[in-house]
Amino acid sequence: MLRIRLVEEAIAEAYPLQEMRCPVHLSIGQEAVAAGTAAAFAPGDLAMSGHRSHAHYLAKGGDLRALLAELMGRENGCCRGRGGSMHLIDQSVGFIGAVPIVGSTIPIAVGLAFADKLKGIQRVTAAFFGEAATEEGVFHESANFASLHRLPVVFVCENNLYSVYSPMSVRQPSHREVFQQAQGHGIPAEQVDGNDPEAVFLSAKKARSRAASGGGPTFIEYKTYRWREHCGPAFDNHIGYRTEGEFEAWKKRDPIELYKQKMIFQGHLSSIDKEEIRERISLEILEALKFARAGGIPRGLHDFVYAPKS
Amino acid sequence: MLRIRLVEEAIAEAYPLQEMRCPVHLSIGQEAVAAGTAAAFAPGDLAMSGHRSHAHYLAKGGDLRALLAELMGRENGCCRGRGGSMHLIDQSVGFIGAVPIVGSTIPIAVGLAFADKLKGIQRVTAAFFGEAATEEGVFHESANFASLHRLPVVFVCENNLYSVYSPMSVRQPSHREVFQQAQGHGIPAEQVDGNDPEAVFLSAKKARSRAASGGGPTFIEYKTYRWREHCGPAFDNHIGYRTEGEFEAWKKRDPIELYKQKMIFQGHLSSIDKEEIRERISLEILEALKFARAGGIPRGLHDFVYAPKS
Amino acid sequence: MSDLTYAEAIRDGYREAMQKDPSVLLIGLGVPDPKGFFGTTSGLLEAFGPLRVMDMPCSENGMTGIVLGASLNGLKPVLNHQRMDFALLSMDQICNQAAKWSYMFGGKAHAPVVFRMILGRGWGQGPQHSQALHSWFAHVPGLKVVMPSTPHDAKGMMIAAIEDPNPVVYIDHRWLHHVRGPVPSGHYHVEIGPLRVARPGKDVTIVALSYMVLEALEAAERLAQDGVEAEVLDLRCLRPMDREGVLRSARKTGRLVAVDQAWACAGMAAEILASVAEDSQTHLKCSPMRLALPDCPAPTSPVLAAEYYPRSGHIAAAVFQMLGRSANLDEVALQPGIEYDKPNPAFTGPF
Amino acid sequence: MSDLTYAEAIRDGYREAMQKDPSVLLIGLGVPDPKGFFGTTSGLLEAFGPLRVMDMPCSENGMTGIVLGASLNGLKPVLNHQRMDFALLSMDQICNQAAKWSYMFGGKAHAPVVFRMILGRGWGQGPQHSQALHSWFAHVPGLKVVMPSTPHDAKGMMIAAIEDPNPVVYIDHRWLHHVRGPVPSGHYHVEIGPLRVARPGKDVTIVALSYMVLEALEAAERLAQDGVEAEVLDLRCLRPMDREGVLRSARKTGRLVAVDQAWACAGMAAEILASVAEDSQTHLKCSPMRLALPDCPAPTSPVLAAEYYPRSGHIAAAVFQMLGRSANLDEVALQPGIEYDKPNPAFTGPF
Ligand SMILES: Cc1ncc(C[n+]2csc(CCOP(=O)(O)OP(=O)(O)O)c2C)c(N)n1
Ligand SMILES: Cc1ncc(C[n+]2csc(CCOP(=O)(O)OP(=O)(O)O)c2C)c(N)n1
Ligand SMILES: [Mg+2]
Ligand SMILES: [Mg+2]
Repeated sequence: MLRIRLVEEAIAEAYPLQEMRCPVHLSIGQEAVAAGTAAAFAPGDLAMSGHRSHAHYLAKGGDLRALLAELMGRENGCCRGRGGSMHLIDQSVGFIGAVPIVGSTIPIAVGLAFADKLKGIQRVTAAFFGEAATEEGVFHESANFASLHRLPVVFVCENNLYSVYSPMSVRQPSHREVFQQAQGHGIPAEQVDGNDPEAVFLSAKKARSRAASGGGPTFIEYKTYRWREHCGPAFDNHIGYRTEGEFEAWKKRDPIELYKQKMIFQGHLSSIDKEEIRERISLEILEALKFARAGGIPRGLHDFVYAPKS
Repeated sequence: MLRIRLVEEAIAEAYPLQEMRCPVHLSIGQEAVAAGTAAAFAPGDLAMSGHRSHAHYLAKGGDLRALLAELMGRENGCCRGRGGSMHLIDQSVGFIGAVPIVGSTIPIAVGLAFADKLKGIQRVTAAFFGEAATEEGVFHESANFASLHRLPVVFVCENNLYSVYSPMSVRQPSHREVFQQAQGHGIPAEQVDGNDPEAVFLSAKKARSRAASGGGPTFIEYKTYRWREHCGPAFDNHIGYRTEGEFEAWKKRDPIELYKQKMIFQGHLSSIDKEEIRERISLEILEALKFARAGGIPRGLHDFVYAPKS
Repeated sequence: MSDLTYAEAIRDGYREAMQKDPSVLLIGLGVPDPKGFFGTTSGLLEAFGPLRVMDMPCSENGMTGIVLGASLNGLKPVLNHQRMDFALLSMDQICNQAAKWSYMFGGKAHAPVVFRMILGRGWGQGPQHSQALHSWFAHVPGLKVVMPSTPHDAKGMMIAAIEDPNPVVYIDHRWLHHVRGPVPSGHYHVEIGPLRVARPGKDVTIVALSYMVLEALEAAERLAQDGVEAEVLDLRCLRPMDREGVLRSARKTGRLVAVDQAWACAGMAAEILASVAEDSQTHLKCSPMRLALPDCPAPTSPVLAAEYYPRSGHIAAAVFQMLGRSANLDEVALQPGIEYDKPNPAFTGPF
Repeated sequence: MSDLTYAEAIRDGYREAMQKDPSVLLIGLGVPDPKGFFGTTSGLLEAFGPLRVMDMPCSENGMTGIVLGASLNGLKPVLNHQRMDFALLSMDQICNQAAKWSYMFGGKAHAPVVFRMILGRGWGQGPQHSQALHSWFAHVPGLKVVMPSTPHDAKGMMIAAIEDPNPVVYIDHRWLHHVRGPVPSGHYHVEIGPLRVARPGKDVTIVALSYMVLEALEAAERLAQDGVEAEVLDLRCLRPMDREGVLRSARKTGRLVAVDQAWACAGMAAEILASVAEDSQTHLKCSPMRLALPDCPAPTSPVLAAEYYPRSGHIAAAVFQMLGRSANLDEVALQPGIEYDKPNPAFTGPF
């Protein structure tokens, strides 16, 4: 969690330097979902995400250096600079891809699970998306198919209350919860505190074992909150689509602070280790930024349009 | 009901003459849904349908002569011959249109209700579709929006167990019912015997008053059965996608036969009236066929692509 | 080598590819149906079982994403649409996702998936069951697009499409399904790229697509009666498109007609004319012509539908006009009539 | 007459249409947002209230059907997409339904609806946020398609589109939003059809679309320095397309260049070349040229993105080449560089 937080903050800090010339959707405030689910899933499992995917990519073990290099459009980026922040991939750790068309990776993730089931591969796929993605019909088409074939997939929905500047009230009926849509497809679903990494871990663990044991898909709605602007490095509570008060209330429930306190209280963590961890991560980030800046400029506009002749 | 049945049978009979050179999706066996809902709705209400729309068009009061003329591709058809069986319209009675892309009229019907609500017009819209249309994401997008804005629309789903030759088992999970998908959107929904016109009437009446009184949408799943082939005039139980036994069991529950017996038993109908009614309808159909055959051949390939300059 | 219908040739293509590679999977609405998806899948369910010849929910966009995902995870799926019109629901998955998968991830992954779409026509298919929007797909880099016109190519290109590491849009015209022709037995590829010279000639180049190749050949017959030797090119592949092949022929004959059963504006006929026009080495003796659909949706009424489609007579008439020959147009141009709304006399509808 | 940005001009067009007709409704993701949908809706929520300036769920296909239905029931909705790429989810409702509504029902009903789509470019918009697929819509009868390039036309065409009884696809390029120009006050139409002669000339005809008109005018400036008088045509409407206007100019200059920020294959540049080629009255002095996007998706990396887009220098260079003038290409062609991935120096990202 802390690592994700520090990476995102480093990106926010570096962004004004204009080296990262692409949209960035930061996960600050929502780290517990990525961290908790990653801990619950196996390294061999697969994952896909959408526009806000840095946290999912990192939690799954995605290469930090390749992430930052990609944001800088360098040849050593995870997409060789062709994709940018909105297109992340690291197949070596099972992160199969993220794209910014809302909802569009959901069926693709279900397709991964479909192939695993047909081939008898024991593996679970996690599909990460925001609550607005459930407004796309393709989510429902994917849920129906996953339910029909009892596919080993877990639908991980981060409900941060907004789609860009649009609150839930203009997008979804208030008289039903997001997760209930999945129940309509016969999929076990629940709502969980997305700022409590342990609650996230436990619910994800349950869902994963259901999937792994042939029990089919699960849908989990994690309630959480995005701290900064939808796209970009800044805070934007002042522009009027949400209140400073709402933000402050959620900030008090900072997943990292809460968890840290708990660990210290339980004696798992001393403030000394804490500092050590921080420093280790900061160092790693500095080196990753160096790596990224040292990356070559992409050449070959027409490369990769098609697979090389085999 | 009887009128719909006799019209559809007349079409089936005439079809081999090759005058009706277009796909026809007959409603024989499913008449009770169209008849029962039509009785429950007001003449001023609106309706839309899909590929299997003859019954809905007729029950809403659509012009029989214009229907048959359209099937024959004549200038006096309801679409001036441009549409054929899969594109029916009679705005004079509030039948706003039917098109054969599965599910595609559902959002359009919701849009009619949306406009009525915005303009404060007291009117309810009925969207007719088959159970396979709930597999299209656009159904869910439409349901979410109707639920969000509490729109005066009733979703009328005829579950006849098949989509062309495909049974439910290859399309939807058996561990949830079709209507439960609507509940996931916070929409009141129920399953009703679609071969019992009175049950259809009562459920539709309830749904209509809910919509009319600002209570928002309702989804009703009517269980029913298509007697003949998906598209065309023949019976096709022999080709193997369903059993003769299944067909026979449903045929015993012929909505028209059942209702007739009941009426006679209750003394509302004597076998004499019965014959009279039959003859009256048959005569009407004969005249409509004459009207259709007398229709002119459409000219002007390029007419109607755009609205006339106003 | 055996004599098969186009539909049987597709089925054989499927069978060869499925026998060779267990990761090949057929899916689509009605793919395992009793009528064998217009005869193009007959017997395959029995041969390969329900896990490789699958039906699906009526969810075009979702299923397109699902087969894309499966193709990223070791399978080679073929998604079958009974009409191209239905695939409009899945343009995001086909063009935003599948077409760009390799490029946007810097070549780290590829999507070996086939999107098969059937073009409807006649017998009241009308505005929403007979669209031919192949130029849309040809417009998009990252896709390959094929439209075979012979049983030989139908099989060889299907196998090539399935075994191609890239997403391929495979388009077959409903009116070709009953056409017979020689088909090699066994496994073979028809390369995705080169066009086919369907008939050599020296007076005029007629570039045609899909079913229109048959109309063009019929026109060439008619023209030959008056001593006009038309060269008929079966474009066969829209992306990549064999521009060199078109130019070679156009340079030889100096005259060009493009025939496409699709709308003209920004269609493939436009691309063919533009490709020749912009080539500084090619000089035509007269203005090239496009024979395409009238600029309106497909009407349902058989009489209007018959007027709607360009036929061999119109092609012949166009060529005569180009040559300044006062051929009697009424004589060459077939009269429109309702019998023109069906592929063959045996057909009694509905599709 | 006042000096406004293109974005302000669209907003004024909205305001005029909404003031005149209470049935006009704006809807789309973020339409009432604090930033005024890139400034094109600023102040309208306050002026017309939340029932006429509406947000919506993230359901492009469903919402397209819903506004279509509303347009059949007395409203005149404008559905706004922040990127054209998102509209790919709604091709069924736009092209199967709205485009055919009048025709398939024999003219019994019409759909006065506007689908507005913004074209993204630069600052890492990349493969899925910068597609320009306007030729797809131009291909489809039943739609009207406009791409204004000036604030004057942006307003007048928006009003004309909203008041048109047919479905209109209105396309505005993100890089035009900040461009200033004179805009008449009050209510006026710019007719959907005729092209605009952006700059008269006699030596070469440059037909450009949307933002590319600005690049073409810059190129014309450069050409003028060497005494070459280029006529720049702002096509402005793709459907209906003003073919006569293009032919008139091409006949006069005898040279043709089509400039489109879109893929070449079966694109609008192809349509322009084909329309001129097939006209027997028009004879060009040399082969016409297409300046379009390279045949690959849009890369995100700013360096590649800068190479990706044709700019004024490339247009000028192409014309010199056409004239056989040995102009120093390096000198006229702007060097690619990362600064070319943003519309104006003030911009610091993200979009
Ligand atoms: C199909 C589509 N429609 C609209 C957009 C524009 N868009 C980008 S991110 C976003 C917000 C999505 O909200 P949510 O799914 O809740 O994710 P969050 O940003 O809150 O994490 C939208 C609407 C898009 N990228 N794709
Ligand atoms: C989007 C789309 N996909 C596929 C089809 C082909 N098709 C025509 S009717 C039909 C069956 C639909 O089944 P259902 O909705 O249950 O209606 P029913 O025919 O049973 O009355 C299908 C799949 C279509 N017309 N549109
Ligand atoms: Mg959100
Ligand atoms: Mg059904």
